[in-house]
Amino acid sequence: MGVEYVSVQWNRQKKFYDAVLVGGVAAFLVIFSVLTKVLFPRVTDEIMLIRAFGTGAFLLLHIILCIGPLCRLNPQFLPLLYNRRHAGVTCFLLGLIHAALVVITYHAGSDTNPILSIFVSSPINGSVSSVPFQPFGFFALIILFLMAATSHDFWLANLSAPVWKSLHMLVYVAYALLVLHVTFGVIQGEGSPLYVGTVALGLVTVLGLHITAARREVALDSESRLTPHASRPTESQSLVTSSPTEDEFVDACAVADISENRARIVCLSGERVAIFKYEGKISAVSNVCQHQNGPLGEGKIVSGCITCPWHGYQYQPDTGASPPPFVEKIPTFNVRVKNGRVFVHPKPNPAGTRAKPATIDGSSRREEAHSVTGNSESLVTLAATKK
Amino acid sequence: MIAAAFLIALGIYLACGLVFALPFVLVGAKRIDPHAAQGPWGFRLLIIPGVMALWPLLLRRWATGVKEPPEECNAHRRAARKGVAP
Amino acid sequence: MNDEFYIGWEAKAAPGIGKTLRKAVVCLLVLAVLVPVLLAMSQRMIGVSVFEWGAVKSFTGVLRTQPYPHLLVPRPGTNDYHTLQSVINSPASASAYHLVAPWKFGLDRASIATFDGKSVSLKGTLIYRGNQTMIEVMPDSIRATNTASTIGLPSVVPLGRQTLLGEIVDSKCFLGVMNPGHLTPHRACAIRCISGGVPPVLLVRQKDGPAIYLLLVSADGKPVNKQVLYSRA
Amino acid sequence: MIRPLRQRHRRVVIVLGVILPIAFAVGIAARKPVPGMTSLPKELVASPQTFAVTEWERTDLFAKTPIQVRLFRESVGGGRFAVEFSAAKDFVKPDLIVYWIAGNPNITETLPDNARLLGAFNSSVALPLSPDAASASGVLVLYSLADQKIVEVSKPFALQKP
Repeated sequence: MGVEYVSVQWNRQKKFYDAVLVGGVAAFLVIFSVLTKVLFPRVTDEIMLIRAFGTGAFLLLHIILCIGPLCRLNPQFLPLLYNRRHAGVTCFLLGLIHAALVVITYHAGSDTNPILSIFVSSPINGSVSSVPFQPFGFFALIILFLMAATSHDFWLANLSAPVWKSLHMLVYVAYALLVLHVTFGVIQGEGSPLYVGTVALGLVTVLGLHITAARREVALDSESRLTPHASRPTESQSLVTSSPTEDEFVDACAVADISENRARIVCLSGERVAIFKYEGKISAVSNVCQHQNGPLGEGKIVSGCITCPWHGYQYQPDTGASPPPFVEKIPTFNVRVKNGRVFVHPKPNPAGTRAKPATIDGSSRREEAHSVTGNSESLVTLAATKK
Repeated sequence: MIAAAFLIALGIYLACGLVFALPFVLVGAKRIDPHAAQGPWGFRLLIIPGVMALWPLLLRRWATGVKEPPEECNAHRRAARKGVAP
Repeated sequence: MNDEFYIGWEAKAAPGIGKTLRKAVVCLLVLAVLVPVLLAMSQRMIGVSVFEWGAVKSFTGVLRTQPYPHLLVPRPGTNDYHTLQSVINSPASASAYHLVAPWKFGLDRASIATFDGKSVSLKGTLIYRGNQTMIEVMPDSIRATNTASTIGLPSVVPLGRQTLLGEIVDSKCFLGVMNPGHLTPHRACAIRCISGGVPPVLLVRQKDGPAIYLLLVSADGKPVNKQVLYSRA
Repeated sequence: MIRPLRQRHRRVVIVLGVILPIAFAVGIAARKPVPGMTSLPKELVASPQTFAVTEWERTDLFAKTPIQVRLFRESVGGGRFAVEFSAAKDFVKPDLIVYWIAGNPNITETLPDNARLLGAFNSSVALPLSPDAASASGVLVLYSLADQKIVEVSKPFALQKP
C-alpha cells in the first residue's frame, strides 16, 4: 500500500499458488465433463457444464473456508492463506459461469424475463421438498460478487481492514445459502446417497474445523485472563483483562515467557497486544496488522521488523511504522522490564509513535536466570517433599 | 411483483455505478487515494466492478474532498486518539 | 522448537513449511480428481433422449391442432391386424409427432388453425425419447400440400376413471431438449415451458417396463397448460 | 482480526453450526422418491401377455446394433408367433417401427411393398406376427419413420424349425 497499486503484485509464491489453483480447477472441470460424457453420452452439454461448474465452485468454497481455521490450528498451513483471494475470485467466476448457463438454459427464451424467472418460476406450494432453491444461489452469487469485486488492496485501504473483513465475513451467509441451494436443488433430484454423503461430509468438515478453531481462540483468551496478576479484581473497564498496577503499568508476562524474535499476546484496552523480544529488548505493539488485520503477535521479527504471518507486512517494533517506502502504521505501547517481568501501559500511543524499547538489562537477565534456577530448585524441593 | 421491483432497482443501481465508474477510475480514484495516481490499466479495470457496487460511498468521499483513505477503527486506535500515554 | 516462518513474498518457503505445503497440494489435487469422478459416476437423472440441434429435416403428414398441435404421419406397409382382439393391440396406421415452437413455446394454435386437418409439409428439428417423437417446427415453414388428407381420426376408446401416479413434465425438454430434464433441478424450466404452451405430459414410470406418456387435456379435449400451472401439486 | 470481529465470527460459527445441519437434515428428509407405479391399471395395459412360450432368444440377428430378439408362441407347438426386442439402453432412433418381410429380399433404401407393419419398436413389448409368416422364412426390418430411413435389416430366419 505504500507503493502504487498494480493489478496483481506477482511473485514466485503467488505464481505457484495460481498454477496449482488453475490446474486443480481445470482438472476438476475436465474430469467431470469427460466422465459424464463417456458414461452418459446423451447428456445435454449445457447441463453437464452447469453441473461441472456448480460442483467445482462448491468444492472450491469448501477448501477456501477450511484454510482459515486450518491456519489457526497449525501455522504451517499459512501458505494456503497467502493468496486466498485469488481462490475466492476463481470461486466467484465458476459460480458466475454456472449461473449464466443456468439462466440461458432454464430461463431464457421464455415468456418471462430470464432473471425475473429465477424468482417467479419456482412457486412456493407449502411442500418442503419444493422450497425454491434458485433464489438461494442468486443471493449467494451476489455476496461472492461483492467479495470478488472488493478483493483488490485498493478496497482494503479505502474501506479499512475491519470494514473489509466484516464485508468478507458474509462468506458464511453465502456458504449457508449455497448449502440450502444444493440441498433443495440438485439433491432433491439426484437420489444417489453419494451426493448426500459428499455434502454432509463437506458440512461436517467446514463446521468442525471452525468450531474447533473458535474454541481454541476462546481458550487462548481465557488463558490470558487466568494469569495470576489478572485474577485481581478488575477496573470498570471490562475489556482490560489485565488490571493496571499502581503506576498504571500492567504486569503482562515474564521476559522468559517470550521466545527470541517472537511475541506473547495479552489483551489490553479491548484488543490484543503483541509483546516482542528481540536483540535484548522488549517492544509492544497493537496486535492488529493495518493491511488485513492479521495477528502480528503470531508473526516474527525478520531483518529487524515485525512481520505479519498473513501477507508479510512489516513494522519496526519500536515505532510501529512500516519501513519506507511503505506507510502503514500501528499503535505502540510503552513497556518496562522489572525483575524479569514485562509491564505494559494499557494506553496505546497513536499509530507510528516511537515507544522506547525496554532493555532486558543484566539484572533482569540475571533474575531471569535466577527465576529459572529458582524454578528448578523448587522442583528439587518438590521432588524432595515427595520423597 | 416484489421481485420485479427489486430487480429493476438493482439494475438501476448498477447502471448508475457503471456511469460513475468511468470518471472515477480515470480521475476520482487518485483524488481520494494518492496511491492510485499511477495505477496501470489492469488495476483500473479490476476495481470497476467494486466501484459499480459501492459507488455511493466513493461518490461521497470524492464530493467531500477526502484526500486519504480512512484510518481503520479499532479499540487501540480509538484509545490512542483520546490522549497521549505517559 | 521449530521456528520456521512463512513469508509469501520471499522466493522460497522454509524447508519444513515447504514439505507441509507439498503434502497439502497433493491432497488438494487428489480432491480435484476424486470428487468429480465420484460425483459424475453417481449421477442418476440422465436418460436416453436426443435433440438433433442444428439438423433441420422435412416432414409431411396431416396437421392436427387439437388438443395440442401434432403431425400424423402414415406408416408405410400393409397392416392387416384389424382382426386382432382390440384396437389398442393393433399397430396404429400412423405415427403422431408433437409439434412445438423454438425456445420455451408451444406452436400458436391460432396461427396454424387454417392447416387443421390438411396435408402439410414442414421443416423442423427432431426431438425423441423412447417411442415419443416431437418436432421443433421452424417458424413459418408449414406449407399445405396438394395431397388430400387420407388419415382418419383415431377412434376414441374410453378407459374409465383411473388414478395414476407420475410426474408432470414439459414434454419438449423431457423428450430431449434437456437431459436431464425432470425433477426439482428442472422445475423452473418446466414451469416456463408449460406457461409458454409446450404440451404438459404426465410421465408414469413403471417398476418394470417402459414409462408411459399421457398428454394432459381437459374433459372436452382442450389444452390445460394454465390449469397445470395453477394446480401447483 | 480485531476482537469484535473475532467475537462476531464465533457467534456466526455457532449459529451456522446449529442451523445448517438442521436445514440440511430437513431437506434430505423431505426428499420425495421419483414418482412411479408398480403396475398400471389393467385398462391401460396395451397387450395382455398371451405369448407364454419362449421359442428362442438370439443376439446375432442384427449385425450393427446389439439387439436381443426373443421369439414367443401362444402355446407349445401351436398358435401365433410374436417377437420381442431388448436393445442396449443407449439405443434410440426417431419413431422406430418394425416390419416383417417374407423371403430373403434385397433391401436397399426403401421399404418393399410386401413389408408388413408389426408395430413400434419398444423394448419388452411383444409384437405379434401374422399367421402366414409362420410358414416361410423372412427378415425383420427396423425403420425410422421420422428419418424415413432403414436402420437395420436382420439376417433371414425361419420361425419354425424345418
